[in-house]
Amino acid sequence: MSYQVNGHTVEHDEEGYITNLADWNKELALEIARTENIEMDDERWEVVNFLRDYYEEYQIAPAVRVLIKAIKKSMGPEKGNNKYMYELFPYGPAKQACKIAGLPKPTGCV
Amino acid sequence: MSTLHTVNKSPFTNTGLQSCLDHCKDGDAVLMIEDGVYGALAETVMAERVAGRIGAVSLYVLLPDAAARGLAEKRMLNGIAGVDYEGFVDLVADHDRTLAWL
Amino acid sequence: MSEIKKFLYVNRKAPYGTIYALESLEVVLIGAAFDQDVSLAFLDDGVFQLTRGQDTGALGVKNFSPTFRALGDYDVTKLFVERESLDERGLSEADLQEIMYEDEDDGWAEKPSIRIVSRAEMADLMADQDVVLSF
Amino acid sequence: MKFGVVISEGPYTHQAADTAYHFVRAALAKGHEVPRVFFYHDGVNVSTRLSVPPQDERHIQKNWTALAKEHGIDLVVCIAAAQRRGLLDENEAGRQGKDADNIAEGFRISGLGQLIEMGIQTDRLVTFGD
Repeated sequence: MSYQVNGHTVEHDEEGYITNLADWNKELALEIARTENIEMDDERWEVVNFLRDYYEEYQIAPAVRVLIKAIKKSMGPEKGNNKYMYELFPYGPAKQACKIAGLPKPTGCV
Repeated sequence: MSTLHTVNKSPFTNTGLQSCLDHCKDGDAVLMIEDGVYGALAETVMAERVAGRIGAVSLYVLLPDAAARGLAEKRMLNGIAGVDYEGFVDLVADHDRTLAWL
Repeated sequence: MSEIKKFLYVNRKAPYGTIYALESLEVVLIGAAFDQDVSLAFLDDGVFQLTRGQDTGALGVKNFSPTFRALGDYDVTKLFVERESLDERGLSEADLQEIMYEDEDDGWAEKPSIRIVSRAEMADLMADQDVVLSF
Repeated sequence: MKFGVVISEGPYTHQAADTAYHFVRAALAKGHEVPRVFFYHDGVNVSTRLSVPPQDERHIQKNWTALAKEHGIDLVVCIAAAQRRGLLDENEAGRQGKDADNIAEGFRISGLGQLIEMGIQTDRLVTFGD
């Protein structure tokens, strides 16, 4: 299973998470978003970029509540809440936004 | 309020027993299991340090593990009590928490 | 789940040689969602988990030391490090990475999560727990 | 009293799974409850139903399966540790696109939250490992 971007083939797993995290680029993110029926706009890019920065700094994809708290702190309470996040990513920011951001699949441990 | 400490490593290859003895408080219990039972031996380089805590701390050895290793009770330090698995269970129940020195 | 218990994670092993340090951290991150009173203890070789300058690039193994710095976001803010264990290994507090948390109740003021304690204080901490998980 | 048990080392290499087994049997015999045993680190390897020890050795997995069945013990295998080490139930095998599963009867794969929950809900937690 793979995404096709600009003539390149990028492998992904059963659920659409890319196999090799180094394969990520913005065009790929747009392609993943398309398969998730999500139109990427500035607000969604803001979250995706935030996730990538968080992963770069801490080497983990944050839990949803941590993501929302962190966004609340950096972007204010009107964006740092569940309702806003689920409006942007209806199937859940952890699942969809992480997939588009090219982060590892959340282990779903709880 | 007291703690049961379990030690499962030989004190001759691992600092677990030493660290446990350094951190257990008077009234605590230390149970040596698995390869930890070698810590109960008399006449070793560890014996003095272990014997020094007997009295303030209750020391136990898990007998099935000692027997498996051919460790006769007469080779052990005086003041270390032997328990079987039922005794292990009682020690866990009788102390407020169990801390494993892995 | 109204009862709040005191959980202590005891870390006595160095990172990378075995998986215990990493899988301990994974429990801490998941456990944070349960709103218990969480403390982390670093003693013996466990203090090596927090040293600065870890670079796993040549191993092809993930460097998880930056993840400790995310613990504040998970409301895990009590990392107790034993002074004697540092001394015995030729380390001082300056050899450890800086781990801060932001106190939401104090205008997001930055505060250090690492607390250096004596061996006796570490023993007191251990004796004051409901549940102890060893790694 | 309610005991929670953690097994964090693999079978046959290390004694942890054996010691834990004898401990749990003794606890049950004395009238205590052991609602759950949690398998973590290499301890997850206890749960494979594909192990075939020689006939004159104890069968660690079968012993646990039988004990759990007799006493209603919830044998939980950590999903994150299991996935790393190739332990999958039918459901996970499908989700991960694998062609086989290998979890023995009586064991179930679940999250680390089950470990924390066990710590909250039991009176004592005992760890067997390396």
